[in-house]
Amino acid sequence: MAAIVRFNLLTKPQIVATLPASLHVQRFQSTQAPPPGTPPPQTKTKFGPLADEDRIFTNLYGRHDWRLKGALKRGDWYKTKEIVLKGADWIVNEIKTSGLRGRGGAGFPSGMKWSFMNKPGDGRPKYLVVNADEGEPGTCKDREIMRHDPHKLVEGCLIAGRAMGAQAAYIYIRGEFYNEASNMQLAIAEAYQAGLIGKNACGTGYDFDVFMHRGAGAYICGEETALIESLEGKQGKPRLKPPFPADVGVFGCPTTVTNVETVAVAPTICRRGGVWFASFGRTRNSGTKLFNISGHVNRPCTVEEEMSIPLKELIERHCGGVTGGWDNLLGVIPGGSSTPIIPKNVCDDVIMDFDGLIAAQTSLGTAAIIVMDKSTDVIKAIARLISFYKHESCGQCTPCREGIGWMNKIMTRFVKGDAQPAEIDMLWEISKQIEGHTICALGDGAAWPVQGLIRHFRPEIEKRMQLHAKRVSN
Amino acid sequence: MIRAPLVKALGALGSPTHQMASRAVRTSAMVAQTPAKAPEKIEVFVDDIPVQVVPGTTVLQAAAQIGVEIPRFCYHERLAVAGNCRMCLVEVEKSPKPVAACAMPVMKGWRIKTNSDLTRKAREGVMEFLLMNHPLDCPICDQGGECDLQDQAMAFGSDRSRFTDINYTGKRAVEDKDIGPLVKTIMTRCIHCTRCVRFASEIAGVDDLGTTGRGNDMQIGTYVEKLFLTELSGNVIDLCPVGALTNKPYSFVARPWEIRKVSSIDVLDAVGSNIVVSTRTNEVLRILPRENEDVNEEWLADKSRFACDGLKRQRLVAPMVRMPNGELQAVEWEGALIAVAKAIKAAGGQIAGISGQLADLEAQVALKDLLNRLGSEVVATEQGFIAGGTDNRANYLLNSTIAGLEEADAVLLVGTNPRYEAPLVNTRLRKAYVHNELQIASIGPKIDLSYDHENLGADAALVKDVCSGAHAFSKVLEGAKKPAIIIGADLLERADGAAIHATVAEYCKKLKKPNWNPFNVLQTNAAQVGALDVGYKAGAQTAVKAQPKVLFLLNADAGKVTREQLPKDCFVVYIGSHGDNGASIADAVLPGAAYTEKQGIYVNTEGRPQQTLPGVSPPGMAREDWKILRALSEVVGKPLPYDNLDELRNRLEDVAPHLTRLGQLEPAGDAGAAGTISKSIGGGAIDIKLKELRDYFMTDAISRASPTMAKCISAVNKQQRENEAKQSVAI
Amino acid sequence: MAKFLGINRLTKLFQMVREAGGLKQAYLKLYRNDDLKIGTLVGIDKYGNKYFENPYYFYGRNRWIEFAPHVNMDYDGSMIPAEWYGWMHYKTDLPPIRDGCRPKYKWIADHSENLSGTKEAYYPYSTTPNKVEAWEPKAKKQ
Amino acid sequence: MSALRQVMCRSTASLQLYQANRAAAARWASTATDGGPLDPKTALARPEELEQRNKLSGKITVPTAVNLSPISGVPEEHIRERRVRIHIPPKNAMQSGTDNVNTWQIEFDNRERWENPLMGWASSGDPLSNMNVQFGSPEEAITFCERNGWRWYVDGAAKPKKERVKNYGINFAWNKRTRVSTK
Repeated sequence: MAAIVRFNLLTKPQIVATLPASLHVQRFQSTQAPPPGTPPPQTKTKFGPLADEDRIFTNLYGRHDWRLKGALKRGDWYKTKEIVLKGADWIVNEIKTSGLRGRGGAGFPSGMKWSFMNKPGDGRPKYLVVNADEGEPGTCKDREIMRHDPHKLVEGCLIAGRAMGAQAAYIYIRGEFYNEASNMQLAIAEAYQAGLIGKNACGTGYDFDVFMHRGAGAYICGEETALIESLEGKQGKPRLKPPFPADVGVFGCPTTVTNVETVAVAPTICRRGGVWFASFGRTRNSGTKLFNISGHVNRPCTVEEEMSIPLKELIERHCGGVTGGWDNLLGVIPGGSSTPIIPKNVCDDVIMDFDGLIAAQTSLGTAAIIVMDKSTDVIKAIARLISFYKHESCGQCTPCREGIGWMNKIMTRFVKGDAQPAEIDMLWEISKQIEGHTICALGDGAAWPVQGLIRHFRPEIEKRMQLHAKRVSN
Repeated sequence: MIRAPLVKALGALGSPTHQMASRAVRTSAMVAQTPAKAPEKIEVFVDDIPVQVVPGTTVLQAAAQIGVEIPRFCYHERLAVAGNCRMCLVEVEKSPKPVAACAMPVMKGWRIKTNSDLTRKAREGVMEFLLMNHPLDCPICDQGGECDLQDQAMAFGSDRSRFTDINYTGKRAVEDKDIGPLVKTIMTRCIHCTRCVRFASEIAGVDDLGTTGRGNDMQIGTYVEKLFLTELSGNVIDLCPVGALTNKPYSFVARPWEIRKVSSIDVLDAVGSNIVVSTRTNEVLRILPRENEDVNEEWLADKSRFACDGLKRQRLVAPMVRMPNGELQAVEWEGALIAVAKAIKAAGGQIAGISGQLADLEAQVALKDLLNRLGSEVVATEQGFIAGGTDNRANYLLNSTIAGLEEADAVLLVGTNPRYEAPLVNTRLRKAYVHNELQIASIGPKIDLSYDHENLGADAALVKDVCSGAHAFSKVLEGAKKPAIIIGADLLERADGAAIHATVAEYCKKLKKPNWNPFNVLQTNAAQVGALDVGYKAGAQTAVKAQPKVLFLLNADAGKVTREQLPKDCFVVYIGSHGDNGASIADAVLPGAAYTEKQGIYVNTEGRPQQTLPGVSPPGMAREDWKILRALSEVVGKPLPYDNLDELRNRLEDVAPHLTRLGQLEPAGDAGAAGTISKSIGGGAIDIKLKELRDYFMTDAISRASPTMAKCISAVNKQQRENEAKQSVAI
Repeated sequence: MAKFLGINRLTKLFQMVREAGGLKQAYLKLYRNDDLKIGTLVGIDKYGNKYFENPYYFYGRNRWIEFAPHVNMDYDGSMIPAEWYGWMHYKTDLPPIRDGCRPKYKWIADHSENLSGTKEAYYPYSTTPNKVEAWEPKAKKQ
Repeated sequence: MSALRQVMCRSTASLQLYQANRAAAARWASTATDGGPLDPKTALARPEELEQRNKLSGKITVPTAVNLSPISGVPEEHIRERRVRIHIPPKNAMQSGTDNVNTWQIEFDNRERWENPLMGWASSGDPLSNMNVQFGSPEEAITFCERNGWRWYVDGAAKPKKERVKNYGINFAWNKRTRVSTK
């Protein structure tokens, strides 16, 4: 769920933010001095591969010690005290300069999001909630962080918490992540013992607690408001917005919910500078990113790469290529199960970043790339995804509860071809009736795979219907 | 302002939009007349009509201000916002997707389009999804004809179904749940609006209902199998926008277009809830609440709603006279009236009258007039009250008013259980508890009030403690902006009732605030306040003490008078609708009309007179009570000076003018008896009659005759037995 | 000539009176049946009704019944049993006594006349209980 | 509602009549409040002006009380004995729609009904029981009743809706009892 792109939730300034980059650049060039927190203009034209010294997650594969000792060796908790002492504004500015966008799927600029929390308080405590409920099919980046580099997250919690003046961080971890949860818990305990968090964290005089909460295995709890509900001990059913969590969040207090990766990269950004981070990837898509490549590739992997790397290069370089060669590629789901599929001709030259994939009518999501070669029954694959969404719909609001069940029924028949060609248009309309009409983005996330399928593989569906009709008439 | 004549002209032309437009103009004209009064209001545009609203108003409310009704299922104005049905999606200009009108607060300058293509498309889509799994059983559904889903499907839905999967996999089906003898569930019809869940937890205060399961398998239910037992359970029937929760006793009885509706008043408790009586072929079929912001809001307690089948049982349908063999035998009216008249003549002025729980004000006035003409002054109410306290009206009223209790911030309950004595007063207290941070304490036995409260103890001496200002809760009361003390009417029947009353009244003078009277007596009998207002004395013993030769029992069924207390030759005349305690001891029974059969005034516990209207005619030979008394007066030879209801009410106006201003409240002054009362509070435990739900269902002649109420009691008992069995297994 | 003078009618009248069994009998018959006819006796049913036929009268009046004497003036068209009904109404020309094909079963019910308007008439009654249940004083009396 | 009636009930003459009647006709009849939209032009105009305007509009206002009962053909029993209740129809508690509860209605006193013994249908001997006329304001209804010679009383007044601000956020408030516990 963490991957569900929340375009629908963007407020007006954010919509401005998603305008083409060139516009922005021009505007800022015309003014003399850009305000603090403006990312520097990008000069590179070729992106990737990422050099080893620029990797943030240096223990992604668990080859080194994940405990405090190993983490210190890798540079975690280095000068954390100084960063914390520099204050909230400095951290937020640095994050803004880095151009970091949320890694959970929606890609909301993190610096701006964190700055929403710095409104004058009304006596309520503030909370940071880390969304570690990584349930999106295909996504496996947060678990790597929590299993092999938990201290990055703990340190990130402290820095992000400081940036928004939070009292405590809640890490809501997916219930199925047992090992991750136990490593994480150990890391938190180590940090407490070392005085890095807790009362007078890192000796800064700042009190900060980190708690971990294990979920009970509902995909919907990865939606931020559902996560808040679940954290409060209620059924994980999303809330309407407004009020946004920054106003009324967990336990009724201002809250920011952020993805694990977003929080975990924050310390490194603060240490090496936002400008360093902004030097990767295209403007407004800057930074490094964990890509999870699964499916029909020779070596599926999770890898940290530079943003804006072409998809083909990513697959060829890190995964040993598509099984049976690039020409055997059928399509790719580029950002976790809720993003629309793109066929091979689009994959040939698509760039893996937020804007590049939006141009291809899909989205970066969590950057969980699911590769399908020509042996795939793409209709069945999408039908399976819909059945997943049907199972995971919370049932609170009508379009999602009823609509996805209906889509699932239709898709099941499409797999066999037991349907009329007119029903393809009907399915498209149904998916449009769900999209944008629900409380949370799960409805959108269920509608998009179907839309992607119809957009690119309509002849495939029709062929199957004809075959079935022939079979029945014989 | 400029538009007004134009609109009127349109209306004259018979334009269909006339009403809506005129309402719109009315609102805008009103706003225009008072521009400076509310400067904080913001302006939004609903369908291009400007509306001034207070900040925080939702889109739906803003539209409602100019009479534009946005369709909804989950939204209810008396419940919390849920925003889950998505029916109220409307387009807002410059917003990429439709917004949920019920939850979205308006922003300045928003242009809301309630009838644009996008809006209609969104509604149609949601409607299609709702109907997808909704069974097509309208022909056998009790909600048919008054179903929101039906209405809105007609208005906003598509004209055909695209759900081709009905031919492959079919629709969802859900097993029905047994949640009690009052509410029937057909869960397949449920559209998951969660109104019932929110009602149960917010208004009724029992977290019994909730959702289980996820997605398409979500179900509304009670988590574990149990009954939804609360005194307000019937309201979920009204709230349910479809036929998932229907009225069990009323199931398959009638269709809404067959029935006639009569606006009336409920008399089974002293709240005076406004009701609509649904009748067909001279039969009361069901009772629904009627909206009255000042009394019952939109709710109705279960007894008032479901005891209406008691109107068809145990009825007195013919006059009866006790024969020499000691048996009551049905006779003609003439014979009965002559028998009573003979007894009256023989009594020579030694006559008394007792008015019971369900007597209407007209009959009470007629009885009093008749007895006065016959030379007797002994008329009393069946329920007791403090001696000499009936001169001051404030002594026996709920002076803070029912609606006023909503604003209270500290309440002390003395010897009363409002949850069962007046459920709709309790909902107000609960409302204040939820929305107004009300602090409540009670003196009396430990009871469950559906909200947290502090039980100070059961000792009557505590009243003195609190009222002397020494108790900890006194500080709370004294510090409150609107404190209130509510005394149970039953408590004042105690020997030291007068002392308690005087102590509290004295203390309330101290607590008094401008426009706020903290002294309250919570009556339980619908007839009590009216009787005291027209000069009845309190307490059946007043009449018994007079040792009358003829005793009139006007609906007096509580069993407070027994044959043994009366002189041997006392001739007891019962006038009433039901054969119960009163009729059993009577020598002559004159069948009267029940509250659905007569036009009568009842005064509720806050002193608000309201009238019932006849929905059906009295069964058999039964007649309206005051007409019986009028006829009797003729036979006795002392005719009463009124021949019809208007004349009787003119007489009533002479006696108590405030009681003919129906629906209006006459503020009473300070409580306190005229003479000083030297008696002190005796101490001893305070008891409450209605402690548990099972005590609630049968409190008067009508509910005692009701089979549905009997079923409720057995359901409560059964649930308790099961719980006990489970507990013993667990141990 | 006789025809012209109406004498043949007169003779017919005398014949009728004779057949009826005298002037008094003829008067009684006329009083009872409002008619005096002569005809052949086709048959008598088991209730004592006599059926006559005379093709001299035009169709529709050429078959008639004389009800059994014991019913006196209280006769009614519905006293004609079902087997004779067909003959009387020209559904068949074969009177039942001469028609051997008519089925005769043991279970065929005896004919009964229409009792509407008499004391024995059928009155429908409601099987539903009263809507209002009256109070029984004895139930409460100790 | 014909244009004529609109003019009729707006005219000052009949309004005065109504006020006079309010005191005399039925002493305890509830006083009605004017809920209808007031045309400011009409409200501010002088009587002569009003008369002139009415003349120009081609409609005639009869300034005296009109009693149609002698020619209406309604049996005398149904004029003398009947009382008309003028009220706003209550909203059906089972439904949330409010479209048919914004008018004023007249309703006659309820008379006996019975079940037809043959078919079980509802029978009534009251020809006026089904007369369901809707009016825009109580004054219109009163005028109508008076012209027909019926005694009337106004039951209930149009109360302005209570304004309550609904807030979704309080379901999750941290310090209020409005916090939702179940769902």
